[in-house]
Amino acid sequence: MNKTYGLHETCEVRELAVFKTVCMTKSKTMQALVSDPDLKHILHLDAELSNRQIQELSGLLTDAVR
Amino acid sequence: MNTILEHLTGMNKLTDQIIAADFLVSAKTSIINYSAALTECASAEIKTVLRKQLAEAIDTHGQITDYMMQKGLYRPYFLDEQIRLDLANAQTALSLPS
Amino acid sequence: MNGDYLDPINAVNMPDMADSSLALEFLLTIKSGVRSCAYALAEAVTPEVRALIRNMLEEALALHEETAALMMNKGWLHPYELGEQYALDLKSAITTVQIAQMKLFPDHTSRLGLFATPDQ
Amino acid sequence: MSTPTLAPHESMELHELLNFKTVCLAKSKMMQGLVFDQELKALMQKDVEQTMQAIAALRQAYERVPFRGTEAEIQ
Repeated sequence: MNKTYGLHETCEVRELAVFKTVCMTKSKTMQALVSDPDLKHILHLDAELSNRQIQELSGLLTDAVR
Repeated sequence: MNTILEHLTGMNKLTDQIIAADFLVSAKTSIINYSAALTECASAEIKTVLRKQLAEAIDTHGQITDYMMQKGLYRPYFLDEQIRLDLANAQTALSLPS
Repeated sequence: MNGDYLDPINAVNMPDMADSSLALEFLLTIKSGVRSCAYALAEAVTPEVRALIRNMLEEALALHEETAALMMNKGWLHPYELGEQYALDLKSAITTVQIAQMKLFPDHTSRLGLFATPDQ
Repeated sequence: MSTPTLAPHESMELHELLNFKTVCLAKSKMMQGLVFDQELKALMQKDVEQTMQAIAALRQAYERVPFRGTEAEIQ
């Protein structure tokens, strides 16, 4: 652990990354199960958004453990 | 999901609704999680990322609530109807073979 | 610290200690405000209510940032040096316990009857 | 406006927020008299002003909650 970020914020970011990962996995799998096209679209958008968000969070976490 | 299996389990009507409800719950939790995390952050860099993602989470929440209200899956203005809907869903879930 | 609350020795560093605990109180209140806003926003469906609470949440986060920055500047908050932070926490907890053990108020604090009660 | 009244749950949350803001306002106003640090006092004053605005906005939203008291109770 280096001193880039505080321990408290690193813990919070990790917590968010775990939560987001679960959400994205759900959005991705659920896409295959829904029949309504509108809902499918919302889930698809969320999966893409979460994809980017997780990359951002991972970036922060990589800095934190470097 | 396999259509035969869906009909067999009575899940066909439920899946979309359950998935949408699950998504709504996640969207609500998302807002709360991001806000709580933001109050623990001091670094500007982390804050910028989280602020942006919080705004996105709020937008996603708006999107799914609007969708569910439009489809009649979420009736926040009519609490008794909402409760009846929830009870019916709970019954269906209970009757699923485990 | 001795038990006599009128002893001037106890006034040494008093303003800074009072300010740091009041600032901490302020910060904790803002944090709980952020959480309340987040819970309310999760349940908001009417567009105007959503906009109103979102705005309040943004304001609370901005105020939190400013207060935390002020506290870090004054040395009342050390998020990056946990050792210092924990030492500070202990120090203020011990001081507060000492204050709590003093007798600060008269036994009888009901001031009923001392207020002007017109029209009676 | 499509719906004149607000939903029950959001109305409950508004009630929580209004009470919270009211207590905060009283606290921030009182604490200003106790602090020595002028910057901290300025922040608290800012909070007082923002909170008063928030309370005004919340009172406006209260006009539309589904379970309003009678006019006499509000006076």
